[in-house]
Amino acid sequence: MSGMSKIVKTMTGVAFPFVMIYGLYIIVHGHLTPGGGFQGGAVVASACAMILVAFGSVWIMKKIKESQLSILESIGAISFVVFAFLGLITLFDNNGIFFKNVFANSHYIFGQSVSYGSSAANINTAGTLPLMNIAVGLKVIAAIFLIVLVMASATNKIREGEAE
Amino acid sequence: MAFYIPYIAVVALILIGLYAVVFKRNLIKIVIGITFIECGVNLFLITLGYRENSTAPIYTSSPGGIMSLPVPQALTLTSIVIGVAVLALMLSLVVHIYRHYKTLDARKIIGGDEE
Amino acid sequence: MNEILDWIIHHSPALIVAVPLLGAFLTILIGKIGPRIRNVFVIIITAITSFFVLLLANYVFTNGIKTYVFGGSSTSIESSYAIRILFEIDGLNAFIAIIAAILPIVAIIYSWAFMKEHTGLDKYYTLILLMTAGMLGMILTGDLFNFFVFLEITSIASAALIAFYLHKANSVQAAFKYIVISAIGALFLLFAIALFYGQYNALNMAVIANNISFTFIDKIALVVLIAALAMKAGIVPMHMWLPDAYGRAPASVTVVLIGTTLASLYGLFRVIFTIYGNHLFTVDSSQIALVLGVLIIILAVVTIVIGVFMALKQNDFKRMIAFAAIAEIGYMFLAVGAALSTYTFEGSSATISASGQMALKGGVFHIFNDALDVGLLFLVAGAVYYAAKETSLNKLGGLARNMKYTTIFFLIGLAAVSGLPPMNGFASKLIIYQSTFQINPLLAIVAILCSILLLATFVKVFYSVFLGPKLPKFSGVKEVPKSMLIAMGIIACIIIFIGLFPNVFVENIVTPAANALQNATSYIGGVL
Amino acid sequence: MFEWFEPLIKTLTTDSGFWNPIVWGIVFIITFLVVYIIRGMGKKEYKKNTGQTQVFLSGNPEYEKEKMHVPGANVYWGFTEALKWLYKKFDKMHTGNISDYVLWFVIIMGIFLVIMVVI
Repeated sequence: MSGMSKIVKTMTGVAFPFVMIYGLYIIVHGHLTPGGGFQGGAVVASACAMILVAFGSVWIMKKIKESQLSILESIGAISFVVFAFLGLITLFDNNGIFFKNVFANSHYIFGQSVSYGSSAANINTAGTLPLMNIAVGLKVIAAIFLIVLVMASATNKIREGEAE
Repeated sequence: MAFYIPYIAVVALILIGLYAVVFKRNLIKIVIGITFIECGVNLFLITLGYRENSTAPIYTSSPGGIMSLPVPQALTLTSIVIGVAVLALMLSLVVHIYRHYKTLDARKIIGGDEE
Repeated sequence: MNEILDWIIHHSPALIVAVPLLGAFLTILIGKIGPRIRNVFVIIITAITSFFVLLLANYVFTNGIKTYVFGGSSTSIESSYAIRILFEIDGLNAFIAIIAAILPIVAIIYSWAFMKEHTGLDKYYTLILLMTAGMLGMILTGDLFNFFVFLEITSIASAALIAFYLHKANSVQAAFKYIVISAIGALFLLFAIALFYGQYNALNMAVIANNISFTFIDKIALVVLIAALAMKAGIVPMHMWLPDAYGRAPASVTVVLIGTTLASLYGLFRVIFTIYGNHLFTVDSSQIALVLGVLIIILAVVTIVIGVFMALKQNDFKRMIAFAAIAEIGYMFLAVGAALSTYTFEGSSATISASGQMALKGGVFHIFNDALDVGLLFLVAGAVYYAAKETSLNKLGGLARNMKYTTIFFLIGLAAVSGLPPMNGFASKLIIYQSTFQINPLLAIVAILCSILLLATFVKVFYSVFLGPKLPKFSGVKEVPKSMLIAMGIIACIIIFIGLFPNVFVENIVTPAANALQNATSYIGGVL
Repeated sequence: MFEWFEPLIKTLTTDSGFWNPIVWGIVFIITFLVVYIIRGMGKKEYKKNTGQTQVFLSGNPEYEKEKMHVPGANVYWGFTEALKWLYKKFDKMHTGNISDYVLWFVIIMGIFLVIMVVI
């Protein structure tokens, strides 16, 4: 796929950061507002797809390789499973449970307790959940972008094959 | 009566999807039919989650009354995520089928003995 | 040491699914280092998983039901708040999990040499591990929605693996058919789950089984579940995807695919005997059990007959074994249907007759034997393909002169799959014949006749592939590499062991599984 | 000392019969020995490197190896020919078209639904 006109490219450049930031916001605030890893990841990936459509798959394949994306994807998946494994951290005693939320109310990362009653949402709560959201978000961004990229380049190859 | 409209839509979506899968010959249309069935099932799940005059289950400042359990939404979301993966896989297989057979007619893509 | 073991057993339901999942994603990173390290890593991961499965199975067979709740500490649930994800393992799960743990490790050892020439092996191993995780998750889970999710994971991974030979048109179309069939089956499964959720506000199998009252909606759900899961298990006339998928996939993938098919069959048994079991067999509705049993028997007989007759006609090695595999699935289904039709209602609860119980044992036993026998035959077919680059029976011939060990393994598989003594297939088929003869002699006659035809089918394969004069075009054929022989050897050893000592196996492993199948009340009691 | 061996050799009893591979194996070995002894009593007329080792087809010359081997499709030709009417029906069923696969699923679901609703 080759790129589109200059107007489209410019406007994509303007819109891209906003879409990106919005997607990242949805990922990070997954435990407070509707949304989460998948939804935010899909938004970010759609921003990447927008770049793909505007600038063409040939241009983008020079910037980023499939193998890099697939490593990113597996890092996301690994970190999700590792966060689940962290629940087992209390070794040799039966209190540890797979997927247990070890960071909640622990005063470490995302570890503050939620105050009772209606109040402004505190992002520094919910323990493992935001971390898992981020991991899922990473995986979804990489995976959906990879799918779109591979399909775009595949159509390119088919077109070349027909021209021969 | 209005309460039943979503269920009618569910049945209609599933039947339309099945019709497309069974009677349409184009592979892309078959894929679309499967997406229709998926939409119908997702709509069904969402409809089941509705409770009249209920509030969101945020416990800290609940106004009281019944709350609706957000489980169906979670199920639907999971189902959508899986649907995306299946759709991507099916479409990429269709791309490969087109490469081999140069057609998307389901009647012509029937396999057969190894060449 | 004991503490560590106890800890592992306590957490094994989670670890069995999580370890292959983690391994799957680590494989991509480790694949960057080198192929040899990656292969060793994958073998270690599957070996650890199998070890956990064996530990868990041992625990379940001695101590009874084990439950594991994700993210929560109490193992029981209150009926009004049944939304947590819960793994519940009784005799049946543990039994099927053993099969599902043996098959991937064999497949991975086999593919060390079998897949060596291909590229993209990082993804191949990732997908096989994902399939393993999905399969084991399907088997161990106690939650219906979770079952659906794992079913989809398994289907997606296996569809991608069936299309591994992307340069062959037939593999790609087989993969497409498989994913369409899986998607439709899984979506109807989800529809049935939604019907349950709408009625009982629960997704947990035990809670649904406890509350079920067999309303009209439950009947619809039962029909949809039976149809969808039977399609995934390859019951005639919804079996057509199976020869395509089994025949076109790489042999190592096919072995794992057998496991996924059996996992679907397990789901079917779980639905009929546990979810509906409590109502079907404790309330006076033995008529429904009878009708259900007769329907299943009809499907099973059709499955056996069509599977065998189609197998006899095929001229492609792997496609023929695939049809034989369909017939074998029919035997399990026949035994279960026969058992279901013998429910009689006395007092407050229904009981299954003695011959029905025996049939159930035979059917459950045959699940294990079928996986091993058909798996071994597929591995042999893969070995023949590896050595001669040919699967058509019309072109092969005289391979026994060059491939001695493969021929011996094929003979073992032939004897086992067609139920010749002293292989394992004979023991389970004998139980099925004798028990179905007492329920209805016609069933036993059909079963025995089709078994003879199955033998005839494989004699044809034996003649046209391994016997005959030494063909000049196969003069350069050599015995397959060691890793493939080891993989076939492992299965052959298990087959012969079960064949020689069937009673140990039946008493210690099959009987708890068959009892768990009948005992829906204890499954419910494990959670509530 | 051999207590561990005891459960292994137990007989598998079904409710109307039994099966013990060990007994079967012993019988098999004895039969094999008897057959082997009887076979040993025969005359040894076979001579190497003579006309006896050559292929004999009623005096006709030997074909090429490829033609000598009966391919898989021709094995059980009579069986498939006799049951042609059945195989025609089976072939009609296995179209290979994905739509038909799904149609069978719908049909089976419909039949089951009708039967279940009637009861």
